[in-house]
Amino acid sequence: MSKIKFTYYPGCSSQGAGIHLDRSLHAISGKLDFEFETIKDWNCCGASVGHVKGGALPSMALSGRNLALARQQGTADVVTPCAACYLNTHFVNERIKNDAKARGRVNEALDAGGLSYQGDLKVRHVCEVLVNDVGIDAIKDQVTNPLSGLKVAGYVGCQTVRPFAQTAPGGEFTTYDQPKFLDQFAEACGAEPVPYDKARTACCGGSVSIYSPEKTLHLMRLILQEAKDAKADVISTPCPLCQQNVEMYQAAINKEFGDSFNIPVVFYSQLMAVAFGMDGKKDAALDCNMIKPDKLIDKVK
Amino acid sequence: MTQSSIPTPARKYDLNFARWVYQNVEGGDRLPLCMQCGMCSGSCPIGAEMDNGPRKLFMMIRAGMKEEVLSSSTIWNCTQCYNCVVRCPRKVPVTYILQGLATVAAREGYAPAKATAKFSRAFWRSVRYFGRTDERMVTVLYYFSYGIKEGIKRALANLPIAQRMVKAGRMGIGLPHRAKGAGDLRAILAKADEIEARERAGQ
Amino acid sequence: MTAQGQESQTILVAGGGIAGISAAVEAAETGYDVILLEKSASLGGRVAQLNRYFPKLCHPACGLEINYQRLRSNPRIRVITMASIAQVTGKAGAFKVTVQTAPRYVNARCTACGDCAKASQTRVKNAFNYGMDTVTAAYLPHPMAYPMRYIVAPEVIGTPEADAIAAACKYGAVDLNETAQTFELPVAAIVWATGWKPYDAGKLESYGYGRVPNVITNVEMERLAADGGPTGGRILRPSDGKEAKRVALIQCAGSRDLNHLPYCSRICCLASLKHAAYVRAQYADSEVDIYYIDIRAHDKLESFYLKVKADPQVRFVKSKPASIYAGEGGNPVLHGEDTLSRELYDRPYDLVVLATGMEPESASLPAAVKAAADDYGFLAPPDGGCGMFAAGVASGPLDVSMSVQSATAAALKAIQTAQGGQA
Amino acid sequence: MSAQEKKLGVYLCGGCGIAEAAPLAGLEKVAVKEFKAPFCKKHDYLCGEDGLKLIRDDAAAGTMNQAVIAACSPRVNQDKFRFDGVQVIRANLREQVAWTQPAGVDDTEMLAADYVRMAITEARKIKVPVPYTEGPFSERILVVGGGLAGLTAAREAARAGHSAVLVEESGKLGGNALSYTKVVPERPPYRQPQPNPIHELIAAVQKEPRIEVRLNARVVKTSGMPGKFAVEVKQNGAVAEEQVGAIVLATGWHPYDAKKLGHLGYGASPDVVTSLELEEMLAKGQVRRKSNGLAANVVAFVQCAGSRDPNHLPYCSSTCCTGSIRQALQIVEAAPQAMVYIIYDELRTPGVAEEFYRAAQEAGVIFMKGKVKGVGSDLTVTVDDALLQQEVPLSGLDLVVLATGMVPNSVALPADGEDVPLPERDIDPLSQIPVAGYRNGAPAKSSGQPAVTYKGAPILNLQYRQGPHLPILADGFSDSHFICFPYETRRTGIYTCGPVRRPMDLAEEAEDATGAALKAIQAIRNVSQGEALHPRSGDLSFPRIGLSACTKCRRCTVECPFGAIDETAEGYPIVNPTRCRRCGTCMGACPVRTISFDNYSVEMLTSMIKAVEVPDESEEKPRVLVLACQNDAYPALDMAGIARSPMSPYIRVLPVRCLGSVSLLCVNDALSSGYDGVMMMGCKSGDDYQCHFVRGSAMAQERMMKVGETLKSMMLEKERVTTLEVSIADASRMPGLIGSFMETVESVGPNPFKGM
Repeated sequence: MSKIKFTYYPGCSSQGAGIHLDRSLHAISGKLDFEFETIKDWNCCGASVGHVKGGALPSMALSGRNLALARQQGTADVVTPCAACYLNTHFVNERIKNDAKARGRVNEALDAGGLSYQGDLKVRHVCEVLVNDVGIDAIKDQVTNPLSGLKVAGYVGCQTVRPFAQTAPGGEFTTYDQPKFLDQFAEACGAEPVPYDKARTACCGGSVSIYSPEKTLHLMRLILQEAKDAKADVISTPCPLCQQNVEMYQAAINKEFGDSFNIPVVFYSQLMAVAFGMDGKKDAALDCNMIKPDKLIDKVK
Repeated sequence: MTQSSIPTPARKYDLNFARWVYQNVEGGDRLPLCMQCGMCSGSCPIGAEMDNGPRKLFMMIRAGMKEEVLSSSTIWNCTQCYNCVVRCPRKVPVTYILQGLATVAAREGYAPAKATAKFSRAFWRSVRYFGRTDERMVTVLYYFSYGIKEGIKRALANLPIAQRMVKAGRMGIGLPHRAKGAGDLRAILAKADEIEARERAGQ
Repeated sequence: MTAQGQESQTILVAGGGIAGISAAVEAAETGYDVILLEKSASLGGRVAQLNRYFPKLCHPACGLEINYQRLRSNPRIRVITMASIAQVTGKAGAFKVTVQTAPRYVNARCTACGDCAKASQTRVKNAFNYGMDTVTAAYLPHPMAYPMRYIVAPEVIGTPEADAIAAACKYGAVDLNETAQTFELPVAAIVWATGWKPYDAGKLESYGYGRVPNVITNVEMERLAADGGPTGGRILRPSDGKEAKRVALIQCAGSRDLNHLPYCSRICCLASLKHAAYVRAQYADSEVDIYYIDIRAHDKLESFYLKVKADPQVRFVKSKPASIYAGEGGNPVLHGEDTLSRELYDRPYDLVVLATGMEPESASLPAAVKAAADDYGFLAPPDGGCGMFAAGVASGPLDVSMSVQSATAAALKAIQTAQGGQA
Repeated sequence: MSAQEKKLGVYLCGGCGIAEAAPLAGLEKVAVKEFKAPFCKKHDYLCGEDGLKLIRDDAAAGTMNQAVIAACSPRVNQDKFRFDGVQVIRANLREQVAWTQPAGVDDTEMLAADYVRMAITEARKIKVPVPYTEGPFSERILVVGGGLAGLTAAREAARAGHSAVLVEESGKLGGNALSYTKVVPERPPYRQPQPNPIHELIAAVQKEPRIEVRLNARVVKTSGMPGKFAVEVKQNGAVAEEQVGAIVLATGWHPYDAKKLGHLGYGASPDVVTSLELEEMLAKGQVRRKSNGLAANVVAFVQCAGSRDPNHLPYCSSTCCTGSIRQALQIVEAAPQAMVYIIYDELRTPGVAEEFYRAAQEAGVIFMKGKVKGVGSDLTVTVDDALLQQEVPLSGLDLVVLATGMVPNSVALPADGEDVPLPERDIDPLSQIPVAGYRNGAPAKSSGQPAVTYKGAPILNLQYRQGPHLPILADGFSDSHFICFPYETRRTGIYTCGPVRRPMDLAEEAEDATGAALKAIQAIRNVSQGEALHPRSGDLSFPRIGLSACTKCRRCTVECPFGAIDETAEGYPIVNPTRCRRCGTCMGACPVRTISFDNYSVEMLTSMIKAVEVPDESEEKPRVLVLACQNDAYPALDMAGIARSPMSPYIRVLPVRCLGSVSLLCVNDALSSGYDGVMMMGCKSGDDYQCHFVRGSAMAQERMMKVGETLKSMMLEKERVTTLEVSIADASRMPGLIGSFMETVESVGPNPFKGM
């Protein structure tokens, strides 16, 4: 059968801090019933700080341009693996679709670049596509190397489900506080999801953690503590910024609070790549994790 | 600094400032619906870092406390977890409003020293010139926005992490990533700025 | 009078709660025939599940008893339980109502002797106690059941246990072959007294109902405090049976919220004041915190508010708590902002009670009638001449005495229609 | 049947474990041998078709017109055990014998036998009630008050075919509502002020032929009783008498006197006005300042002006929040740039009015939570802003509106009458909540509400022994005390509605008035058939007083909770039967047993008490008489049975209409005939009383205070008699209550009167 086609918006992190998400995602797409066609010459979405200097309209124009380019490539749904990219692009898309005034302003700006967009695309998050279009069972079917015994804490973070979870069609993607899709992914991969109710959708501090970590270390500490208490081998997350913050600041947290955290933080897609029996480096990109997920690496065939 | 187009209230609860916010800040149109229940401030992960919290800030807007509002630490400490947005019983888009106020405050020069503002400026420089953000560019620009000395200090402090990132292949050493069409993007953004300026002037 | 003359002067009352019962007896005692339909196995509705009424702290069973006696001694009233209305056709003065009854598996021969219960082992959730305990599969809906008749839970139908239950009845009252019935009733006027259901607290994600231990709803609190409840009237917390002495009552759990119930349910504040009184009356060293947006103690009920407020061990916190999480020792922890002090609190309690609001039971209304409801599902006051009238909470969030008021009014409007008057 | 003689039949049911508990043969012996019942039939399933047929056939054959049915509780199966021309008496052998006692034990048999004895005795003593039907009865309804409530009541009564006379004190119809430019929405989407319905209503009433409107009129005197009230109405100097069957009191409210609100700036400036004064300004179109005629564009509403203030009105006037929101919306609608503030303490927009609140916010109205510290002559309102946590001077105002509260018109104003003390409160604001460990409630300062009295003339000027006023309850409202029965006033056939009952808005007023109209119609239709009204609906009996024995002690006229009994010039009591609610308090009050009902009398009760077989001392089987309120204590005992809780076999329960109907003589008789103790179970009395006959249980307790002397004169211990307040929810407490009294009695020892 032919694969579901999506227009893919990787986002800036795909070329830096979140490179292993992008790589593993492409790897598993080969096994699952969907394929990505990347937006040619995409640009940044404005992330979560752009608005301050940029202002509302320039921020919208950023996503406007991406959407315009995506539309030139066809009518397939636009999917993105990055929480911030999903949030901004989805938001702007809805505005252009539903708010004539906004549509006019954005297009006036786009016109300066010879582009236009009328809001007839759908913007979705990769995880939501995996839950609702691909389906958990389809993922199960691909598992040749079950991650049995691997304890996984499913850390969703914020922007993957807030504020737009309830705009997504059904599945585990309609809840703001306790979405279970990461647990479902882990289970499908033969791993063992651990109880993680408190931190599941807690905040890692987002961009504040980048420029004022002193304000947010305690947040990341909660996220790590619950994982530790639940004896998790790895934390699995869909969000590049969460992955980076929660991984990168463990040393600082240990220093600040006298803890001894050393918990690997991986992307769900890395788990899948390994469970699908694919290459640990080339496909699962496990070499990109600063804290090596040894238990997971051991599983690599 | 251009002459501010924002009205300055003459007395407590003079509504001219509040009404300006309603009309000019993203999501401001729903601000009047706030019933001061405290759900937003309570939902904020780093509410302790905020002087007022969104709930009280919104009351201050009604009270016309322009100076206090635009220099409030509340608008600079939003982590954008969107808990307040999805929980607000009056569907007030709190996060968006705080972002909008931050933009205004930055433009009005209330926040030259605010980390977010600096970071955002660095970020935008990267975006404008390369179309994409490159952690290296952003962080370097950000650090040095504090001045050479402070910049070097901060850069060194974070060197270990940077090195590990490089080692992990998550931070390249080549040229910055760029969108080929960065040119047309710059034109688009310039136009967007122009439109906003025009609209502000239209007030 | 309708053109072809009055087919019937009978008034149909849909719903056997306090509003429906009141409408029925008031109309019957004014000289009209009434058919009273109830969807469940017994009359009484939500008030039968209440421990006490505010502000007198008297027992709902007391007024219910009087009304039951009025019903039983009045030959003009016909009560049909297990019945719902599938369809309404015709017009004022000449309605045809299609009624569906669900099987009860126990017929009118039942004497309520209880032998069937003795023959039943399977235990099913006790709906009367909001599922906080269980009953045998053959059970009396509650001690104030009307009719005083047992029911067999569908769960055991078709099992040997069901046969044992049937065999145990000396009076041949258990009829396992009972099936759903559909029949038509000609009536002149209809009073909709379909009442309410508690809003699903599970939808209040950040409050962790069902996930965080010892977070319950206000209707569950009524049962916890009631003699006939799962704890025999002692306010003990579900997780470990510990005495609940530090209790938080959270107002507007669903109400006044555009994501849930946009309207104010009116009764929750007063019910919570009552719950504070329950706890204080049970434990001298108890402390109750009431979290609120506005305390809505309308009219003379203000004095009930003052009365509770005068107790130094009851504290009022103007704050809509943001979230509840599980703390040490099974204590739910409230997190939020005190809007009068700006304090960000994390407070552990033995028990947290969510004052969930009232949601109209409009699901049970036929499509044609639903159309007349407002966006919330309440039946707005009808324009004259339609021959259908809402009573009690079906018409809006009301307290008991307002419900009876509206039921009495609805009875007169129905009578006017039945007489062929304008109404 | 009164004329024809009784044909008694006794029917014993063996079902539900009765036969196992007490063999029917033995009970049959009691009925036939001992009590000479003409016949006694046994059946193992009396409420089943064949069982019922058994009784129906006897009735049809004319061999029986009085059936003693010894089976389940009288609370159940009335519908099944209903036979034309047959008077049914029940003996409760199931809930209170078979289900609480061990089977096949002597004590159980004795208990069952005694209940059969009591029932047969009741049958012998009871008469078939002859109802009071002396007409003529009027179908007409008097409505007092021509505001929205009164107009609605009159119109709704007329629509149901009853004529009405509407008496309005002023020169025009409409009352306060007449001044409203618009009203709070009662229909979806509940966002915009709606047109005032009052004008349409007035027109409808004026063209309704069944309604007679009397303007500039007042009721000067009301005598008679439901079904036949004689009301003197004074209009333009002339007094005319109206015959009416029932009365609806809809005298409404008047605004709290703003002159008492100096602390909120009233009087300090012409630009401080009340809600009603603002309404007049709104009526003129754009709102202009009284001081200088300029448009008022900056307006502050001060909520709870007088309401919720211990120094003024202790209660919440309910309508001010939505009222101010409505007025604010009208101001903003007229002048979109206007700045309008509503300063509140608790914002009360219950139900769908929450949407009205949101609509006002969206229109730009600002809501400030805080207390007003003062209003300066320059109109600066100093607010203790609770949410900004600072004191805020609200300056630059053009207008300050005081949302003054509602004061009920429970008495005729201007006050030209005497002080009216409040006879009862429904809930006493001064009382405290019960708290574990404290006998009299929480150790807290009381809510500090002053006990109010009302100056003013009676509105109906009732010619009742108990005074000219309709009883006024807490906070000065003429409300019902009962949550389940909001229309129950203390004066039968007279119903209040609208804000005289409770602060309420127009929508609720209309509904309330419609309900009151129904109650009035219901009263008329029932009393004309001689039938009692709630709570003993349909009872055909009424008190008969044997004047020959009357000592003119006046207890009956004083104690009747409903003022049903007046006094002749000579001081003899005269009963107004249709005012009576059949509680029997008068019967219990009468020291010479000369008051009785056809179906209920002291003689009947005492005979039933004496019918019980009291074993002599040697058997060591004490007997305790339990006199239980039919509505609460008795059901509680039944429910203890349903729960199968074991109960002492030595009690003999006698249900009474109300503890108020119990005469001290019943207690004497019980003790003199050898009972070892007497328990009296009635409802809660006092401020939050639960007695459905208002004062019954309180009266009983008062009387029983005197029981001490009686006991002393009989040389008996006072411990032998106790009065308890029990509720219908006390089923689980019952065995304990009875058990501990049993212990007391046994410790006191057997009654020396046994076997005398």
